[in-house]
Amino acid sequence: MSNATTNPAAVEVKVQSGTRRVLRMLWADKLAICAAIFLIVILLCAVFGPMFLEDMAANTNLRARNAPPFELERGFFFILGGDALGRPLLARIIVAAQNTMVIAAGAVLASLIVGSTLGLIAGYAGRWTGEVIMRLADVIMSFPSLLLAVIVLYMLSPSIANLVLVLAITRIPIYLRTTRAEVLEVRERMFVQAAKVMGASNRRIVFKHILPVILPTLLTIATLDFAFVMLAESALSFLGIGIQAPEITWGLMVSQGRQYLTNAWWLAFWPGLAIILTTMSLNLLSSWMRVALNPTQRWRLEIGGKKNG
Amino acid sequence: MKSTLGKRALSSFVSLFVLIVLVFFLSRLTGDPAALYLPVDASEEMRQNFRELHGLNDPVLVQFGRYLADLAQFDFGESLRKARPALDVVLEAFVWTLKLALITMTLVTAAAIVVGSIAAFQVGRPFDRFASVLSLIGASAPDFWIAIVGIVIFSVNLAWLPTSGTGTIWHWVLPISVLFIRPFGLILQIVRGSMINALGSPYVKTARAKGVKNGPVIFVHTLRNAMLPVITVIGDQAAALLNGAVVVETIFGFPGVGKLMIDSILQRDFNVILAAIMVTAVAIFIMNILIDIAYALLDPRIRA
Amino acid sequence: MAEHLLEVRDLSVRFHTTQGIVNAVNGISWHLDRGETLAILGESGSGKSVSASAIMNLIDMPPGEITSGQILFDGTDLLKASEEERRRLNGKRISMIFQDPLGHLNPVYPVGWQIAETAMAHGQSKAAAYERALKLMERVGIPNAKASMHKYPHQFSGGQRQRLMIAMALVLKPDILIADEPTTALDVTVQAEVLSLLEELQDETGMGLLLITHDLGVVAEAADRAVVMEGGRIVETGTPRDLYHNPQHPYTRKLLAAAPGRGEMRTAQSGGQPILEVHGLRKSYGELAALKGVDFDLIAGETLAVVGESGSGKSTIARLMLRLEEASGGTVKWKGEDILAKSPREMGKLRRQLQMVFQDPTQSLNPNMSVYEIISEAWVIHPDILPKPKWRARVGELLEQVGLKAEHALRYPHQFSGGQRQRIAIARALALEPDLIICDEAVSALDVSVQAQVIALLGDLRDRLGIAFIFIAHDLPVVRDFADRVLVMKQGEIVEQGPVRQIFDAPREHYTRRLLAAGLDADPDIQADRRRARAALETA
Amino acid sequence: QDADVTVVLAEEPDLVEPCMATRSNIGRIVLGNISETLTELDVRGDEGLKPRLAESWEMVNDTTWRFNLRQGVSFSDGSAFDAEDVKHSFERAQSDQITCEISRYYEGISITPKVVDAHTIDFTTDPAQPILPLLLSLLTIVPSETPIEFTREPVGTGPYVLADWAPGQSITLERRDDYWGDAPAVSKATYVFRNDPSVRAAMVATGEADIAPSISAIDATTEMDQSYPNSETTYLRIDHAVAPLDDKRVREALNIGIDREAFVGTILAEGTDIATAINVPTTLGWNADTAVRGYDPERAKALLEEAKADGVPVDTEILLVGRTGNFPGATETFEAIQSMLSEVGFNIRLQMVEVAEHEQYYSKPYVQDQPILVGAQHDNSRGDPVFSMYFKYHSDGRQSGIADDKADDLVERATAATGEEREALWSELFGYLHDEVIADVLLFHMVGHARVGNGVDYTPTIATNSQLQLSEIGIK
Ligand SMILES: Nc1ncnc2c1ncn2[C@@H]1O[C@H](COP(=O)(O)OP(=O)(O)OP(=O)(O)O)[C@@H](O)[C@H]1O
Ligand SMILES: Nc1ncnc2c1ncn2[C@@H]1O[C@H](COP(=O)(O)OP(=O)(O)OP(=O)(O)O)[C@@H](O)[C@H]1O
Ligand SMILES: [Mg+2]
Ligand SMILES: [Mg+2]
Repeated sequence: MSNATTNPAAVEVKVQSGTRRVLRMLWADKLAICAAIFLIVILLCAVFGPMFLEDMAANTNLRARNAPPFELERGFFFILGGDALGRPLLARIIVAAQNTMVIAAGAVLASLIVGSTLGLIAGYAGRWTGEVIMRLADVIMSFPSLLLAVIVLYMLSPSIANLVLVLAITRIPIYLRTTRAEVLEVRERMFVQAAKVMGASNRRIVFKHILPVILPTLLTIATLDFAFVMLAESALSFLGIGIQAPEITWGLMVSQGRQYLTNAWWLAFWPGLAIILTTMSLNLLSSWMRVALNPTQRWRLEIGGKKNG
Repeated sequence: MKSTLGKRALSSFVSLFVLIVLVFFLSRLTGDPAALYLPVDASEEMRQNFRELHGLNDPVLVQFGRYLADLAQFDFGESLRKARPALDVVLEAFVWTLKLALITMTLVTAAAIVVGSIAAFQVGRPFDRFASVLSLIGASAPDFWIAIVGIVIFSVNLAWLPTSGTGTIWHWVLPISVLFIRPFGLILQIVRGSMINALGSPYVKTARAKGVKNGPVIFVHTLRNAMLPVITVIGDQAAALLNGAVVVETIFGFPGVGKLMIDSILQRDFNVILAAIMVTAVAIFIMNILIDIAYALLDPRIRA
Repeated sequence: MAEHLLEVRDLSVRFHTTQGIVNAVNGISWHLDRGETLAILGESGSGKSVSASAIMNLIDMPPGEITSGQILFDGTDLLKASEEERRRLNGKRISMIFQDPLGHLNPVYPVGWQIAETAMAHGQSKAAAYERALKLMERVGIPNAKASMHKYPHQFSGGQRQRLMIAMALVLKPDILIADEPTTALDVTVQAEVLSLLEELQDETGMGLLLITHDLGVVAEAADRAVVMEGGRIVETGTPRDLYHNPQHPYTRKLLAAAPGRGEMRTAQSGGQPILEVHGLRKSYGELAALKGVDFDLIAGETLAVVGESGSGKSTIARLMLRLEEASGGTVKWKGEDILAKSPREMGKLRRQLQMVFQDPTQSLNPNMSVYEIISEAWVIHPDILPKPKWRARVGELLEQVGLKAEHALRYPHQFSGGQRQRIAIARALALEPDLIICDEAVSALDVSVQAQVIALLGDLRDRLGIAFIFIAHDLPVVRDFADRVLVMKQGEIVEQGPVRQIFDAPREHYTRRLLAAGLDADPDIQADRRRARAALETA
Repeated sequence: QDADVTVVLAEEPDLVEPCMATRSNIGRIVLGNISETLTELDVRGDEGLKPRLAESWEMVNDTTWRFNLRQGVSFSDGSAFDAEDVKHSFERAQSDQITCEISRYYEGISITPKVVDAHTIDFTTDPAQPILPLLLSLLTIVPSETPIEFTREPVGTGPYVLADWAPGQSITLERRDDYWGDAPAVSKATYVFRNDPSVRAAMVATGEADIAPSISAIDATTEMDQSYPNSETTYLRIDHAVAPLDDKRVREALNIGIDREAFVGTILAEGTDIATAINVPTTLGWNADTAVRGYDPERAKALLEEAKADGVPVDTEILLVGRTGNFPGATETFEAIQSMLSEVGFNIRLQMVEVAEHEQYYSKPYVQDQPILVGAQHDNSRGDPVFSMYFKYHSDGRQSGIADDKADDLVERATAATGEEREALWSELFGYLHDEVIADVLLFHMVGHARVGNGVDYTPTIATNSQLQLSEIGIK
């Protein structure tokens, strides 16, 4: 076979259709499928929830106050119980999905993008730039996030955009430091030098060769940060700095339910569960992505159920 | 090595200064401490008097100059509320925080590394699934929720542990357990992911060809290669703890720097805020330097 | 029936991939006795390394799968033994030298520790283990062994790393040593030393040696018996002499016919403006002066071979010229401009003209990119070379040219054998159509038939497109066939340079002569004569 | 018998300074325990003002009050108590070297203490100060040697002495042997501080603490729990200067648009009273004739229509500002109010803010760019409206939403009056504000909840928020 010079035209290099392959790989991991479906549901809630359920979620009814869950006589949306003002928890959770997702996704994405970009620069650019960026990260890291929140939200008013800003700033260092640390190692690898020899621009080396190696780690952090951001947002609300009633987020619902923890557990439990499930779904999906993106691991998904996948 | 450390210390000092400037000017934009300190029905005269006493009437630049001059003599000023030197107040609290952070991070690091590594070694098997799900729940559950449920179960119902406070070793069990959960979940995930990658490397095969046992293959050969991101995240979590574990301190009545900082921020007790930030910042800077040293120790290729 | 020390019966291994199942090994059987050396020869990608991994229990299952067979060691079937039992054998009774040393050394531990660990893992004391490690490092010829124990893998040259791997495998004097291309990156003198070291050990301990190689010379020099593999099957078995003089299978015949070093030597072009002028190039790593000021020129379309001792600075020249490391001094003029003084941006423009094939193919291929992406990246970076619609076809063409198949384009590097990876690296360099290619041991991991094909390809490119080559190699027959001029290096200095004829026919320096004498010939009879001659030279 | 008690409080005091004892977190520890006052308001019975360090007092003339001091009293540092100490305590509290909180009660009056003899002291006031003895129930007495700076080692004549203060953890008081009065049952009291109400409740339940003076109503479900009116009044302050709130019909609509009954026993604890005045009913001059405005959404809508027809911009967005954590269930309360008011046609936006920001809205100068309702609580357990009225309703009051000549006049006259006249004037003012001016939206007189362990005997009172005398605790 070795020196049989086949007609090049005869050997078509075929590439499978991308989406179909992805879907097949997704199908191979049943947990990831569940996670994806759950996230899609959440996303739909976030987009359409406020449109349809806003009024119901705001409708107080002190007679249904702290109505226990799993009773249907007040209607389907009371299946998870009612809150302290007798508003149906299910409807509130659905409506709150929007703010929650906007804040969490906004903050996580912003910090992920800014942090990892700065980290790539700090790791790959010259000593000086790197040093300045790193010390900047130190400053952010030791600037108490609460103070930052007070400052920004006091001076700029507590809007969602400002909240995202605050949360994003405080999360930048983790991405920055992680990225830089990994870049320092990955840039020494031979394939990076090979790319350099080919004349690849720094940008290309950084984004095409270094970033994919680091990305899985960043994704893992980001998905867990989702939960962190939601809870941090709730802590800010609790102190009176963040998003405030009558706006709702899951975090705010959790913090409002805090005082009823021993008497009406469902007030804090369901929104808390929503946070946990979302985080978990994201994490399962990112685990899946880790495997799917890594050629040496991908077989786990490709050979499907055949061999202990 | 020594000279890089020196340079590093110097640049950290510069960032510390930047931090002070930022905090000093920004925090002064967030409201009048006199309005908060004095009762609502206090007269304007009393407010003036209060501002006078604490030098809050001078132009901000003058205040800043004075602050720096005092700082040069390690004088952080008096707390506006407590009639005590701000630094004393902060150091007292910081000792508690430091203890809490050290104990927690030690436990977390050890546990997350062991469990995460084993999970990575057994990807997809029950141990891995179980550890992942449990840690994820932990990492995304509200901490006050865990704290209060913990108190209800272990203190009120079972009466095994004191509800809160300090004193005996038993008082530390609940707070540390609560603090443990989130970083444990996070670090475990990072360890696991990083280890899965590293376990696919050829040098792992070499180790196995040498007849090295699974234990050392995981914990000696692979772990060290997988540690870079892990250390970073450990640092991040430790920094968060050094900045104070607000929820735990509040609920369990732990006199740490987190609650002090929150109270001071809400009360605009500037001197305490600044002193607290300085103290925690120095701790965090030192920790970051240690982390950078750890990078270099771990991976000879990034030793410059 | 006679008990063999190690017997492989009807072994089959396959891998699951996106493109379907790859049958890497198909029902092979062979055996190895105490004190014997069995060479496995064969085509690159024919399953040599995979079958060795199967013996060591190193195949990832899944995606790999052993579909049939037995591996009998001392009468017990290893495939049925427990993990723990196999672990106890590994390193102590059976050990292995891997094909690709950089990846297989742990980057974060000092090499001394890594060598000593084998002993420690099997219960020896630390002191004893380190002592043994030191002794072995000296024996495999690591310079300054005591200090080198504390160095890290990236601080060694390719050949040095390979010797470290060898030392690591020998620590516990195993009963069986599986050596996967143990000498590919070694210069001939060291190669000879290593081979004689293995031989000595065999005499001492009765070790059985499984020698996987594509180098017919090595087979002729060291093997008692040999098997020839092609496409996952054994096609022929016999003594080296039988195989050499009386090959049965067409593949064996093809292999022998392709053995290098018999062709006409090239006459160096004379005159012509040099496109590359290297002057006083120096590099030191701390105390160590790796390169002590070298000068040479290169004329367009010329092939300059760099040969010499392992660790003499050959790869360092390449790295400095390409600005992968900063030189400590000297100039490198490319078409009249000093490369070393260029800004990164200017350098980026130049890079297209200067390409390199790295010594360690595994590490130089991005594991996250498919072969198609790896090769076509050249055109992404330099879009003017080829319009996008033609990329697919061109990738296929390049792969065929280096002896791979077009459908390999969708696989990822880890799914290839060592030699296959090296060819991917070559294809990548060719994709850019540069003016100069630096080949750092670019063909050393290829079996002779593929090697011949690749060399022919490179020669063709040289003749058609006027590409110049700097050809770093230790394989003298190849150099003899391919080079115009030769540059001999030793300890960071050029000891001799001249046209290939002059170096091969009338070497001036003692070192060069020794080098030539250490070269191995594919003919076992000639090889036997050479051994005698070498012994004489040594005593002289 | 073990007579140690542990009291768990919500927040640790920054200081344990006698002259700051009107601040409730300090007062609970200091007042009546470490430091004593000349007079004392009876909150358990109806004796009114009782003697403490003063045995008796009388009005010498219009502007002079004379106090006869108790003899044989000594401070915890051993020195004897005499008139000089009283004089020094007063001057120290007034000094501008420190910002003593007590001094604000003497604001606007010039008071000169004059030592007559060791056990007699005269206070001369300008203008006449009819309630000086009541005002002096706030003045904690310290020895004349006390420097004019905040002290961390308070010395007083009370039955207890500060034995230990571990900042952040606990404060310990120990019983004095040489106290002039009856020796209390409790020999040692430890104060610990827990922010979370459910933790405080749990501590008493587990026996780690004996008294938790304030726990959440939600947790107050056991035998050990007692409720008490805590003298806090919740209300919405209206700034009358901004349209449409300058219209009386609109203010009335605000008042009748809220279903106050619905809150009691749901979001707010059972026992919460609906308020018609800023002060609790036990306050002097409280007007029993002012009636609660019933919930009448229909009428509220009609009123708004009417106002609208007259060109009042009733559609303007009104900002309702609440403070997070102001009281348990604050957020829910304001959310419900917002939804009730929206129901009757108001355009209300709710904004919950933290303390400092709340302060911006609460005190003058007010934010003027939009009509604002500020939800707040007021606390006056001193028995006399004077501590409230000027600030809340006088045109110059720092937190007054109204500028009404008649109200100003009534406040000024009542402040200067004594006896029945004073009571009548206050009463008139209460009625006028509620019925005629409709000054604000009065909501509730709140109740607090205390959890008292089985080992001790303690009944919380209306003053428990600001004062917790250990001598009132019995050991079972
Ligand atoms: N993980 C894998 N997935 C798919 N195919 C694989 C994998 N590992 C090896 N192969 C294939 O198995 C075949 C045998 O590989 P092996 O490494 O044994 O070759 P070799 O004989 O050692 O070649 P060389 O001399 O080039 O090292 C090759 O065709 C290779 O592409
Ligand atoms: N990063 C480094 N740090 C310290 N020493 C180094 C480093 N890289 C290379 N060296 C040393 O420099 C010398 C020359 O290395 P180089 O890789 O050029 O050898 P080489 O001639 O290519 O040998 P080989 O044929 O074995 O690949 C060696 O002795 C090696 O140990
Ligand atoms: Mg191989
Ligand atoms: Mg080399």
